[in-house]
Amino acid sequence: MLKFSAIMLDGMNYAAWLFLVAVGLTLIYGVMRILNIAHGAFYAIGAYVCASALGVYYGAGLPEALAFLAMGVAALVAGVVLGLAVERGVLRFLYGRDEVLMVLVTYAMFLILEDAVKMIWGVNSYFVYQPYAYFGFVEIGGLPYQVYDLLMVVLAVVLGLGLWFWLERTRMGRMTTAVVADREISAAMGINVTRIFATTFAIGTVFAVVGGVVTAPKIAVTPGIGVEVIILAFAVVVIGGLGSIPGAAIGAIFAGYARALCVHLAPQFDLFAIYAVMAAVLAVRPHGLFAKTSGRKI
Amino acid sequence: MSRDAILITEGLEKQFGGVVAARDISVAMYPGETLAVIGANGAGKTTFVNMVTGYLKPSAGTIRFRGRDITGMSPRDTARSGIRRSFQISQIFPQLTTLENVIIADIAAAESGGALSAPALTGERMDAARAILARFALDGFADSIVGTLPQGVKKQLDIAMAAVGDPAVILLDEPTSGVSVDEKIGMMETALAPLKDGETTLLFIEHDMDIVRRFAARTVAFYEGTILADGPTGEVLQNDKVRQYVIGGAHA
Amino acid sequence: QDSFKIGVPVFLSGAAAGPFGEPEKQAAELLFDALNAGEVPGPYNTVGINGRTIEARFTDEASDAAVEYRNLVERDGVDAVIGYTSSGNCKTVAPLAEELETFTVFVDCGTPQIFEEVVTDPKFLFRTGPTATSDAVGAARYLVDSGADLSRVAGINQNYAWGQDNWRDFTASLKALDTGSEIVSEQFPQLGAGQYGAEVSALLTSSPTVVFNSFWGGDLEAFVLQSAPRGLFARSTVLMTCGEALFPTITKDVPEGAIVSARGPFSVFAPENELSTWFSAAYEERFGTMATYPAWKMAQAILGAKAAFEKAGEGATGADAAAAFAGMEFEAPSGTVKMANANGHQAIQGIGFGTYALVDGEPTVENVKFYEAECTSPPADMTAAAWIEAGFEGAICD
Amino acid sequence: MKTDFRREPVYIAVLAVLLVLAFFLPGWLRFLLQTALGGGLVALGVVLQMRAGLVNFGQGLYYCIGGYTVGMLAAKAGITEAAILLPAAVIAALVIGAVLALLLSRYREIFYAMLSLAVSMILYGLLVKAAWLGSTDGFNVPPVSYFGWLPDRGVRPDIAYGVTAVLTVLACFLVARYLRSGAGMLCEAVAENEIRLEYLGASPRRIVSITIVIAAGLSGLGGGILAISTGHVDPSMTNWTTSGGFVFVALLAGRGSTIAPILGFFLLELVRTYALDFAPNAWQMILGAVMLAVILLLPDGLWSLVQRRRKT
Amino acid sequence: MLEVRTLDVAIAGTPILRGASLDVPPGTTAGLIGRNGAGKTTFMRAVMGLLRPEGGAILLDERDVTAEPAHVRAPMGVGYMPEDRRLIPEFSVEENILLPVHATGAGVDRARLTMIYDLMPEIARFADRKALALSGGQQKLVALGRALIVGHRLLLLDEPFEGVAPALAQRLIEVIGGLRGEGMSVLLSESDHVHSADLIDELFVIERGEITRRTAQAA
Ligand SMILES: Nc1ncnc2c1ncn2[C@@H]1O[C@H](COP(=O)(O)OP(=O)(O)OP(=O)(O)O)[C@@H](O)[C@H]1O
Ligand SMILES: Nc1ncnc2c1ncn2[C@@H]1O[C@H](COP(=O)(O)OP(=O)(O)OP(=O)(O)O)[C@@H](O)[C@H]1O
Ligand SMILES: [Mg+2]
Ligand SMILES: [Mg+2]
Repeated sequence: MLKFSAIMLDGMNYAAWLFLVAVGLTLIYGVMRILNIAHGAFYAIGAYVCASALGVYYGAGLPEALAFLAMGVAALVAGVVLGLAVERGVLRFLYGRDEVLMVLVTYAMFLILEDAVKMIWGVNSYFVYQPYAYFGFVEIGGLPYQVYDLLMVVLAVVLGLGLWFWLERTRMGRMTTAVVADREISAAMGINVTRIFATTFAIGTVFAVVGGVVTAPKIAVTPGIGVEVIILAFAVVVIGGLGSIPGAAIGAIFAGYARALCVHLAPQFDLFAIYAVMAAVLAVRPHGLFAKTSGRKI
Repeated sequence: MSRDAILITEGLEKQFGGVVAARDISVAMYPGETLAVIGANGAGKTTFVNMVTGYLKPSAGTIRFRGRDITGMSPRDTARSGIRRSFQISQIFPQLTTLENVIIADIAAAESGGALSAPALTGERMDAARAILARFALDGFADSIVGTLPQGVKKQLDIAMAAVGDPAVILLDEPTSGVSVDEKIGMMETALAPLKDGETTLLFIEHDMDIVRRFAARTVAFYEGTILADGPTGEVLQNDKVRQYVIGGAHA
Repeated sequence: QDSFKIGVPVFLSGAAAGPFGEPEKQAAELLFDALNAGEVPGPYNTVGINGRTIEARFTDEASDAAVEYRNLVERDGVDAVIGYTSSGNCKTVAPLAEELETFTVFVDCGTPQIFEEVVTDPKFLFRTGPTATSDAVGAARYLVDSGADLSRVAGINQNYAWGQDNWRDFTASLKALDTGSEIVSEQFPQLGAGQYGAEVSALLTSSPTVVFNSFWGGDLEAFVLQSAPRGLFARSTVLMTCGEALFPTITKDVPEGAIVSARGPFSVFAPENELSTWFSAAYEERFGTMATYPAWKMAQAILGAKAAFEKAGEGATGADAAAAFAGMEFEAPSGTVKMANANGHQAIQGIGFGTYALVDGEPTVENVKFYEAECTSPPADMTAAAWIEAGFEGAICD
Repeated sequence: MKTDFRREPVYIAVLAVLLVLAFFLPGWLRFLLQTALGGGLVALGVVLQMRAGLVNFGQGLYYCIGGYTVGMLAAKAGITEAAILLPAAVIAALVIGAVLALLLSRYREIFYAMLSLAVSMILYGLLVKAAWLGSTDGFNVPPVSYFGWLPDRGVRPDIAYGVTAVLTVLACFLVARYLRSGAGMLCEAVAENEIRLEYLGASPRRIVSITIVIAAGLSGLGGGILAISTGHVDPSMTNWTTSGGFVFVALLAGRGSTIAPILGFFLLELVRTYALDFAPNAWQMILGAVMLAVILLLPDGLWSLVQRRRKT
Repeated sequence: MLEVRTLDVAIAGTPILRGASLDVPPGTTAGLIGRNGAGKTTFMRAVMGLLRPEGGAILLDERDVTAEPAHVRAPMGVGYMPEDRRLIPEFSVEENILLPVHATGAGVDRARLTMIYDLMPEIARFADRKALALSGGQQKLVALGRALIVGHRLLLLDEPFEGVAPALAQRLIEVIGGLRGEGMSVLLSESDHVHSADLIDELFVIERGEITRRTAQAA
């Protein structure tokens, strides 16, 4: 029984984290058809920015409760600046090129950013554990659980719903769908494609950065944290169906619970559980769970 | 007609959700004849061709080719058994040259999957491909990348590819749409003449009644998924319902 | 006279760069500069190596090991290679060192296989640090000796060779010591996973009395940050073989009482002598942080090489030095290092364990117990696994 | 013409001459070339699939299978004869390739990439768990004999290089033959318009399967060569970063010739080595910048330089 | 309304339009006639800003839009119907028609939508079906509807009657003719003006990328 509630909680917690780090990836792919490997670097930068920002914040002796506000601001600023810099600085010159080529472009960006991070922050770890400890823990069915982790689930749900609402229910979202389907005709119909791309990329980047920012207080912020994340995020997004926000949520839940089940019941399979889930899902539904129907061809 | 039909459909039906795209479509095609299909937009003409060539599986009804039931066969198998088609939106290999397009058609027709080690680009095959291009008056474009060619040329190439391997039945979906008016007749002539050399049975979908009159002895008119009229072209085009729903009063 | 070129492959990128690459590189820089200036305390107070100034060539270990090793030797013509942290890289490089006949010292890489399987008849290859076997054996002994309740034991180790070997040796050691422990949970999260919520839950729900952990680097820190607030350390005795690395990083967040080691007589477990005092002071002064055990291991590898080349005499080739080095004993900040195993190519050293404590805000260890090399390392003629299996046959402990 | 590979023998002859000349390169450089030849074969396998519009982000799978087959036979079963090991590596990869082709040939575009990645990562997970194979550390491969002759340490590298070079050229020849065949020519058609191809009577799945299997065999050979060259195999061979490198080389090189990815891989390794030498702290950045520059400036890959020259 | 001066456009290095000039005064319907490959589509696309001209100028309502991005045209009341339809497959028919309205942020003009549905009752019938399911000709109608909804000032119709059944084509011609009364300008391309002879005030013939003016009567 204790084990069961632990699995439920752990799965949910891990799923929330996976969703946060993956949703930006699926958004950018969905709109721009760019499978953005640099997403991992954005995540890492988010973690570093959080570490630095909180370092300065606490250094100035400001109240601990408002540190979360500082984290939010840092995420927003860093995400927008970084996203726009990459999109305006590099990607826009490559629009319309092959999807695979874009993967490699972002891979190159990833390598460059990784070393840039190393140059800015060095190779030593950064720690900002105060926010993680701030809320303390609660016992759920005898299992102590960090409140911060539970709040992360709330954050994932709120941000996910917000993004979904933006995409499905707002004019901007509809325009985005049109741009996905046909960039050129969308422009001819009066959509400012450049702005949609820049906005989407910035939002996607903000999500990656948010992922890093909220994770930073739990971990040692070190070089290499981005590599692990990117491949997990890929798996999540592919399970759910590339480009679908609800898909990313379902993918995250699948992967999160697969991991939780493994950890509790068969720890030796942890490493490839997520790939096995991905392979199994793709074998049954070749385009992921929430894949979009493609148009009539002839 | 005295001869046995080569292709017969009986009571074909196709529904997409609530939309009935075809209902009780029974048509017989006879060897060597040329048949036009006309109809309003969305009448089910393309759906009919899609069913015959195996792209869509009919919800009901049967399709018989040379007496054999081919209902539900895959496009590949219908193609291999001798039914070929061209497309409303030309289906070609856009990044390749015109010559390569035809060569590929030839390899696919000759070896299905392609042999593994024998060189495919034999002199013989090159000559054959060039001959096909010449037959369809495409030789001027042999080395152009197909994607950059005008619509009309793409259409013609699409037909040329369908004709590779001398199939028994060819179905052309709007072969002249996108082709300029003064070229339409010329194009139909270049496209059909080589096909008519043999015993090829030909069906084409068309919106231009001049073309229909000129090239088809028999016409089938579709409306809302059903056959409105089927008979000699002259009669069908005079049919009141056909005039009302398809051709329109003034233009006929 | 031309300089003495040393190739130094250490991690400059990736997750191991911070915890290993950086201290190793810094220690190497410190020693090379001090040696060139003749400032290292005796017996190393002569300039450079055999009077030749040392010139370092650092390369990133996180690249193709075989290719980079050849580049160092064949392209750059180094006189010696001192480095390597990853066991996988060591395995790749070991036969190459013999093939290219180049004096090579492995600084770290825990796997005992190097001389047990990969190069069984070494000539040019040395390892100046102890293998990981002593970590696990020492850990088991310390737990028993400190009277910990070993009835329910859990392990959380990284899912790769290092973590798996550590856990295997540790559980085998428990068996050899006849503790009658029940293994209640074995967690193997992926290297660099960073998120241990589920693992911690699994550990908590299996209510272990002892938790064994061989994490290093960011994983170790993340594990402590995520498990301590949830009370894992309060509910169980947690032992971290690489725990000393936490001292300069998350000083305040390591729960007091956690059992730590420095994987040998390094850092807080180092003996007091002139070399160790000089090293830790000079390191801290130059880099503003305490020297963690990888720095100590690098220092001792370099000093070992110097001792070997100088024993072989002026103008010594790599082969001469290698011959001189085999079976040698040399002084290091960690005390006297005996090249005792693998025909004198593998060092054996003791290991200390203790509990973490903060005294006046300074991290330190209490309840220290030190095991001599002969107690935690297999004898020269036995493999680690067989030795543990045989109940530490021939071990000399006091 | 994209599908015309009739000039291929000339290019392969050029490659052969280059490889003979390279025999006299300094040891480290020749070794770099030798490992690059193994990797180049894998990249060539990626290129073959790319011609059919498929990007394999898990080609390292077969590379790893080739390497481990050689490694396990040599180190665990005591068979150290290259004339057995290398064919075994190829066959093992071919068999796995054939089995996976049944599944993978149904997938296209990014889904093919992701599924192949997943499969290769499953193998990675399995190998990491296999303590008897050294887990992440992998294990070492003893020196091999050639038709019963075990060369001395002194000439071993020369022989290994010679064998690698000969096998590479041979593999290129076989691939060129395949490229000129019907199945090879139809790949381009699969990438461009499967519906048309089906309607011409050909089976895209069959063509894709053949490609997958051939690419697997090549990669198996590459892995086998690497195992013999470096004397070490480990699971990183099937990690996605390794596969990503192959994809990069494939794109960088372009698909104009069998020798392009082989030379491309060597170039990449050179860039990597010199970047490491020049800036050990920022070599990834240099590598990334070079990648970006190539993508921006040479959209059709390096081989387009050769082709452009030919056209003008 | 539309004035194009000596437009030069090249695709992949090949010059396609050479000094093409044309003007469509307010309230007139102009035909751009040319054989396959003459450059009609290229011209339309250049006017829409989908291709960058190498020389010349494009003026809409006296405003020089040559260097402006494509999306500024729709808010100026320009409706475009591409030759190859280009609907958004996952949108419903009505969403497709309303796309430019949503894009420009203008409120939905119900009256105009009703007008379009009246004009083409067949699309009203399948207004809530997804565009991806439609037949070729049906898509063409939707694309026309989409152009009409924003095209208050200028309509650019690229081969609008191609693939449309004759009965329907006739009706469309009548309606487009009726738009003249509202002061709208229309430029429609065709390979021949058989369909639109009665409709056209001004006739331009394009040949190998060069445009010459004919009077409608003379042609
Ligand atoms: N991507 C391209 N690369 C090179 N040439 C191109 C490209 N696209 C079009 N062309 C050429 O530009 C010329 C004009 O094409 P365009 O489509 O404008 O003609 P059109 O008059 O609309 O013909 P159609 O009646 O077939 O629609 C044609 O000769 C065509 O081959
Ligand atoms: N895949 C599909 N899903 C749903 N409905 C479809 C599908 N394909 C066709 N339809 C519907 O079936 C009907 C017939 O379509 P079809 O394409 O056969 O028309 P058509 O006669 O070829 O018209 P056109 O002259 O415009 O090409 C149309 O109403 C169309 O919307
Ligand atoms: Mg149709
Ligand atoms: Mg056109």
